[in-house]
Amino acid sequence: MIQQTAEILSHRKLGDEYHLLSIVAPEIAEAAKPGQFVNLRPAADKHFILRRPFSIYRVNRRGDWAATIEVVFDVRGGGTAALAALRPHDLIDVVGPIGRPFTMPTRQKSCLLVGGGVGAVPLFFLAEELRAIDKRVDTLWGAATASRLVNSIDAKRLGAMAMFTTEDGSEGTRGFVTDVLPEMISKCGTEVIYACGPNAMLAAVTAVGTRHRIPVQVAMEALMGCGIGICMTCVQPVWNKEGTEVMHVRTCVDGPIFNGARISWDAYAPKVHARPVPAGN
Amino acid sequence: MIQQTAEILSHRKLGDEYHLLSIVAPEIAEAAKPGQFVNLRPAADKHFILRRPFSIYRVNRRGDWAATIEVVFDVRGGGTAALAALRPHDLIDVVGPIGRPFTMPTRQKSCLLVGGGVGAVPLFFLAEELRAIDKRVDTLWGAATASRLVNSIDAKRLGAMAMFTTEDGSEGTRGFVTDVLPEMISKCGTEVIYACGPNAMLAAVTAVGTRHRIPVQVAMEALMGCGIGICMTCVQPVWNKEGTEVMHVRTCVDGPIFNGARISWDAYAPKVHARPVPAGN
Amino acid sequence: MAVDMSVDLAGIKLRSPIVTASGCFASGREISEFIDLNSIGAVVVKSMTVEPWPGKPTPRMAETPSGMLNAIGLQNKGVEHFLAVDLPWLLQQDVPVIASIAGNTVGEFIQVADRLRRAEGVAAIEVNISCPNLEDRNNMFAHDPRATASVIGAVQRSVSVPVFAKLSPNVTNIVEIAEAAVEAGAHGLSLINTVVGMAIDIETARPKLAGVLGGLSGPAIRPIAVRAVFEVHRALPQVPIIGMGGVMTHEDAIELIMVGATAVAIGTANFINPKATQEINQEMSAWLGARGLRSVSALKGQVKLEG
Amino acid sequence: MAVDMSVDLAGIKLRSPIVTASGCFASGREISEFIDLNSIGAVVVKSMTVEPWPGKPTPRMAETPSGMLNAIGLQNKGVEHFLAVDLPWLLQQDVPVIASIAGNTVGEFIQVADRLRRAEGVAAIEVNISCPNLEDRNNMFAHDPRATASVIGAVQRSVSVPVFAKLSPNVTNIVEIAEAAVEAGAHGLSLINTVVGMAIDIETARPKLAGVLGGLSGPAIRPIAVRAVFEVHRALPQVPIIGMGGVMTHEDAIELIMVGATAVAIGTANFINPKATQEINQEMSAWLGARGLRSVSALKGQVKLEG
Ligand SMILES: Cc1cc2nc3c(=O)[nH]c(=O)nc-3n(C[C@H](O)[C@H](O)[C@H](O)COP(=O)(O)OP(=O)(O)OC[C@H]3O[C@@H](n4cnc5c(N)ncnc54)[C@H](O)[C@@H]3O)c2cc1C
Ligand SMILES: Cc1cc2nc3c(=O)[nH]c(=O)nc-3n(C[C@H](O)[C@H](O)[C@H](O)COP(=O)(O)OP(=O)(O)OC[C@H]3O[C@@H](n4cnc5c(N)ncnc54)[C@H](O)[C@@H]3O)c2cc1C
Ligand SMILES: Cc1cc2nc3c(=O)[nH]c(=O)nc-3n(C[C@H](O)[C@H](O)[C@H](O)COP(=O)(O)O)c2cc1C
Ligand SMILES: Cc1cc2nc3c(=O)[nH]c(=O)nc-3n(C[C@H](O)[C@H](O)[C@H](O)COP(=O)(O)O)c2cc1C
Ligand code: FES
Ligand code: FES
Repeated sequence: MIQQTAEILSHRKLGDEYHLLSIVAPEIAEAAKPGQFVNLRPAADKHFILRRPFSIYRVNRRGDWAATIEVVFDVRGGGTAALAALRPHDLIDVVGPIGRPFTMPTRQKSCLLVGGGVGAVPLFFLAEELRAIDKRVDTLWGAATASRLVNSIDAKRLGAMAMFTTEDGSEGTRGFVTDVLPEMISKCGTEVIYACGPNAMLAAVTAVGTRHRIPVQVAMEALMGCGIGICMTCVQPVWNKEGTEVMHVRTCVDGPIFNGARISWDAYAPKVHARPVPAGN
Repeated sequence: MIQQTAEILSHRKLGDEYHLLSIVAPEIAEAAKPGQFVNLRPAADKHFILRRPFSIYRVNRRGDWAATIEVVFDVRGGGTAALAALRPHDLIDVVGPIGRPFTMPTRQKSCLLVGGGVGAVPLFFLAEELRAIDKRVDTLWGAATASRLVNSIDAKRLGAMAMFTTEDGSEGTRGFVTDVLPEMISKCGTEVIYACGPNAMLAAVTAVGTRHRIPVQVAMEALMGCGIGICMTCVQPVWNKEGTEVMHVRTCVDGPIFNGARISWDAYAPKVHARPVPAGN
Repeated sequence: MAVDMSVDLAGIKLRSPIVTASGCFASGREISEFIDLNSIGAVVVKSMTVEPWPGKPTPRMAETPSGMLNAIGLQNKGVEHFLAVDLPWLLQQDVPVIASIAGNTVGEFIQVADRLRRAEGVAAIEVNISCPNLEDRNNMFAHDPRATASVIGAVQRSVSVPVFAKLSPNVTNIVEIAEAAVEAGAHGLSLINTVVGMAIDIETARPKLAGVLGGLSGPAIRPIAVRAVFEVHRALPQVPIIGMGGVMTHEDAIELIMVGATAVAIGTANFINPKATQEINQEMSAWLGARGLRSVSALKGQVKLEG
Repeated sequence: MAVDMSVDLAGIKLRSPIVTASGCFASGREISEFIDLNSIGAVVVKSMTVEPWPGKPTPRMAETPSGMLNAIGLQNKGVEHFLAVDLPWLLQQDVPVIASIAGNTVGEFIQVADRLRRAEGVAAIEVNISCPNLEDRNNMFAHDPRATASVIGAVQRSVSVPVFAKLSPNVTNIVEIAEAAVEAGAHGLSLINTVVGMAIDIETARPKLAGVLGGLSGPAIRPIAVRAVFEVHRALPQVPIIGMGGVMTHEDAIELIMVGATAVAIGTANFINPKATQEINQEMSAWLGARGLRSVSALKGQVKLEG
C-alpha cells in the first residue's frame, strides 16, 4: 500500500449512469492485482470526509511514468458527487492497491465471472489477467435494468461466452443471474466462479457453486473507516477453517476477496441490540 | 435586508493584496447606502461555515437588472480564501444591505474621510455620495505599507485633498494618520470626520476630533455570527445617551456606523474571566 | 393530497413541528424580513431575565469544525422590555410564542414567571436551566436533579401555561435530569442546549472567547442531540419533546422526530440561512408527500430497533 | 537550531509529543507501511481484553459532520495474542509501547494487567474505563468516581509501569473522575474518549449503527477535548495528560498542549491520512522553529487567561 497525490488524466461517462476516472499512479498501477481496490479522498475538505473505496476497473501500464489506474462509479452521495466533479489535471489523494486480490486458478482452466450492477467493475481487470494466462473466461452480468450494466459493449467481448440478465428484461434474460447460472456452468464446463455484487447475489451464487462443487471467490463490500486495516469497521462474519466459529474479519486488508463458502451469509439478517448500552469503541 | 443567490460578474486583483468581486444584485445595489455591508456565504459547504461580512465598496446602478455591488477583501483565512476562488458566473449567497449607514451631513459642508488599511473600503462609496450632494471631500489614507493601501490611484482622486501615511514610509508621510490629521483638519476646514479602520486608529481619530469639537462617525468591525441581529455576538461597548452606562450594542444592525464619542474605547483592554464558569449561551 | 404538518405540543396546536431555538431568533422581528413567521410552528424567544443582563465581553464567538462556540452570557433586555415591546409585536404575527426564561437563583426564575403569568398570549414557558446557580457554587441548575426539580417546580406553580424544561447535554445521565424535571411538573422537555467547549488562538495563546468556555452548537453536535432525544423519549415516551441540536436540513429534523421529538427547534442554521425554518418546513412537507405520508406526526418515534 | 520535540511523560522519555490513539492505529504494523514508527512518540495499541472479543455486528460506522460515529465493540484478539504476536514486532521498531487494556469487571482488568506485568517492554498501561461495568447495571466505569478508583487502584497495584486512566467526556464533572483516578494511583490521564452519539438513516428509520449508540470522534469534538484537558490540567497541574480528540493538524495538537497536554494522541486523523502522526510531528517542529521556540515542552499549559 502506498499513499500519493495523483493527477486525473481523464474523466468520462460510461453509459448514462457511470463515471470513469483515469488516474496517473504508476506505482499503484504496477503493483495492482485484480480484486484489489484504491481508497480515494474525495476532497481535501478541511472539515474532513472519510475516504471512499473503489475497485480497480483496469490498469494501463503502457508508458511507465504515465501508468494509470481506472475506477468506475456512480453518484450515490457526497463523496461520489465530489469525485464526479473532478476534471483532468485535478489532483486526488489515493491509497492503494489495497486488499487480497482474486486467487488465480492453477489447475482449473474454465472460469466464470459473475457481476451484479456496479459489482461488475473488478471483473474487467480479472478477465484480462485470466486470459493472459490462457484460461477460458465466460461472463454473466446482471442488473436491475440495462442502464445499470457496466460497459456492456466491452463486457460482451471479455470472454468466450457472455450472458446478461436484467430484472426488468430491458437487456438479456429477464430475472436474476442465478436463474441462468446453472445452465452456464454446464455449457461452459465452469471449474471456478468469481463473483462480485450485492450480498444477496453473492450468497445465491455461492449456494449454486457449492451445489456444483465449484469454488466461488466473492468480492465483498463494507463500510470502511480507514481502508488500511486499523479501525475494525469493515468486518465480515467468516467461518474459521474448522467451521466451528464465526470470526469478524476485516474486509479491507483480509478481503475484499473471500471464499464464498466461508462467509456466514445468514449473519446478515439485520441485528440490532434491543437495550443499547453506551458503545465501547 | 434581503437574501439572494447572486452571480459573480467579475473578479479582479486590486493591487497586490486585494481582490475585487463584482456581484450582480440589483435590489441590494438599489437599496445600499454608504457604510452598509453585505454578508456573504463563502461556499454552500454542507459542513457549514458562517457567513463573512464585507463593506460595500461601490455600487453600480447603471442598467437596473444588471446593477452590481462591489466588495474588496484580502485573504485572511478559509472564508476569504474561498471567495478568492470565485470565478465569473459562479453563484454566491448574499444577504444585504445590512446596518445603519453613515449619516449624511446637513449643515456641514467640509468632510474628511480617514481610512486605515482595508478599512478604506466603505469610504469610496461614501465619497461619491457626499460629492453628489456637493460636499467638500478630503481624504486621509493610512496603512502599514504602500501595498496595504486600497486602490491609491482612485483614492487620490476621490476628494479635493488626499494625503497618505504608511508606517514604513513606503508611500506618503511616514507614521500614522493621526500624525497629519490635525494639520489636515485646519487646512481643509473640516467640519465632520468619517473614519474606518482598526480600533486603535478609530479611538485616536475620535480623540483628535473631540479635541477639535468635530463629530466623528466610525465604522466598526466585530466577529459576526449572523449579521442580521439575532445572535448577539457582535456587540460593541457603547455609552448610553446620558453617558451614565455602557451598553452592549449590536454592530451588525445597530452599527456598523457609530458616533465615535459614544464608543467606550477603553473597554477594549482584553477582558477574560479569571474563574471560567460554564457559559450560559 | 396536502400533508398535515400540524402537531400537538403539550396541548398547544402548532401549524408545523418546526420552531425556533432560543437565542437564535431574537424575538423574530429581524427574521420577519426574510420569512413568514406564521409558516413556522412557534417562536421561542431569547431567554429573558428579571433585570436586563449585559452579557459577557467580546469576543463571544468562534467558528469550529461544523460548529460554533458562543459565550454571549444571556444578554437580554429583561422581562419588562419583552412584555412592553416584543410580545405585543409578536402577538400581531399570528404565531404561538414560547417565552424562554433564565436566572441565577430560584427566586429570579419565579419573578420572571410571575410577570409572564399576568401577561396575555404566552403559549408556553421554556425554562433555561443551563445557568450557573449562585446559591450552589455556580453549578448549573441543569447539572443536578435536585436543583432542576426546585426551579421547574417553582416555575410550574407560578404559571398556568405548559412549562418546558430545557436540558443540558453536559451531564452523565440526562434521563435522570429529565425525570426530575417531569416529576417536578414539567409538561415537556427541550433538548439539547449547547455542549460546553473551548478553543484557543495558538498565535496569541488566548482563548478565542472572552468567556473562555463556550457553548458548541451546529451540525457537529447533531449526533449528541439525536442520542439525547432518543434516550429521553425511551424513558419518558409520554412527555412531549422539542428536539434540537445541529439541525440544518429537513432530513436532520426528521431524524430527531424519528427518535421521539414532537417539535424540532432550529438554532444556528438561522445564522447561515435566515430562511432556514421556513425552508426546512417546506422541504419536510415535500419529503413526506413524496413518500405518501399524510401527516408528520406519523413519523414520531418511528425509529426501528429490532429486526 | 533544531527544535527539541522530546517530552517526559510520567517518566517515560518520548522523542515526540505525538502518539497514537488507542483503536486508531491497530498495533502499528499496517501503518508502518506509510510512516517511520520511530518518528513518533509512542504507539498506544488497540484496547486488549483477557479473552478475544468479537465486537459488535455491522454496520459499525457512520460519517457525521466533521466526525464519525463508531460502535466497534472493542473487537480484539486478546492479551495473549498481543504478547505473542504484536508486542515482539513492536519491540523491534524502537518506539515506546503503551498497552491499552479493557474489561467488563475489575477482575478482568486485573487479569490483563497481570499478564502484562510479566511481559518485557511495555512502557506504560492505559486503562480504557469507557467500558460497561457488568457488576453495576452496565454503567460505564468512567462515569462513576468509585468504579474508576477501584479499576485504577487494582491495575496500578498489579503493574510496575506508569498507569494512565483514559477518561470519558460523557460526564457532568470530568475533574471529579480525574481526581478519583489520581487518588487511586493513576500516574497520568488520557482524555478524551469518544462522545456518545447516534445517527438514523431516515429512509429505513434504522440506526446507522447496529450497536445503535456509538462514539463520536474527529474534528467535531475538538472543542470538547480542549475544554476537558483545560479543566483537568487546571485542577491537577502536576498530572501528565495525553490529550486527544479531533486533532487533524499541528495547530490542533498545539492547542491541546497549550491547555496542558504533555502528549497528544492522533486517532481518526489516521484513517483519512495514514501519515498524519508523522506529518503533524514534522509540522509542529517547523511551527516551533519558525517562532524561535527551541522545545515543545515550553508550550505546555501556556494558555493566557488574564489581561
Ligand atoms: C471494496 C469496495 C469496492 C468498491 N468499489 C466500488 C466501485 O468500483 N464502484 C462504485 O461505484 N462503488 C464502489 N464501492 C462502493 C463505494 O465505496 C460507495 O458507493 C461510496 O463510498 C459512496 O460514497 P458516497 O459519499 O457517494 O455515498 P454516501 O452515502 O454519502 O456515503 C456515506 C458513507 O457510506 C459509505 N458507503 C456508502 N455506500 C457504500 C458501499 N456500497 N460500500 C461501502 N461503503 C459505502 C461511504 O464510504 C461513506 O462512509 C466499493 C466499496 C468497497 C468497500
Ligand atoms: C462590518 C464589517 C465589514 C467588513 N468589511 C471588510 C472589507 O470590506 N474587506 C475585508 O477584507 N474585510 C472586511 N471585514 C473583515 C472580514 O469580515 C474578515 O476578514 C473575514 O470574515 C475573515 O474571514 P476568513 O474566513 O478569511 O478568516 P478566518 O480567520 O478564517 O475567520 C475566522 C472567523 O473570524 C471572523 N473574522 C476574522 N477576521 C475578522 C474581522 N476582522 N472582522 C470580523 N470578523 C472576522 C470570520 O468571520 C470567522 O468567523 C469586515 C468585517 C465586518 C464586521
Ligand atoms: C448564539 C447562541 C445563543 C443562544 N442563546 C440561548 C438562550 O438564550 N437560551 C437557551 O435556552 N438556549 C440558547 N442557545 C442554545 C440554542 O437554543 C440551542 O439549544 C443550541 O444552539 C443547539 O441547537 P443548534 O445546534 O440548532 O444551534 C443559544 C445558542 C446560540 C448558538
Ligand atoms: C474506530 C475507533 C476505535 C476506537 N477504539 C478505542 C479503543 O479500543 N480504546 C480506547 O481507549 N479508545 C478507542 N477509541 C477512541 C480514541 O482512542 C480517541 O479517544 C477518540 O477517537 C478521540 O480522538 P480522535 O478524535 O482523534 O479520534 C476509538 C476510536 C475510534 C474512532
Ligand atoms: S476499514 Fe478500517 S479496518 Fe477495514
Ligand atoms: S452578528 Fe449576530 S447579532 Fe450581530
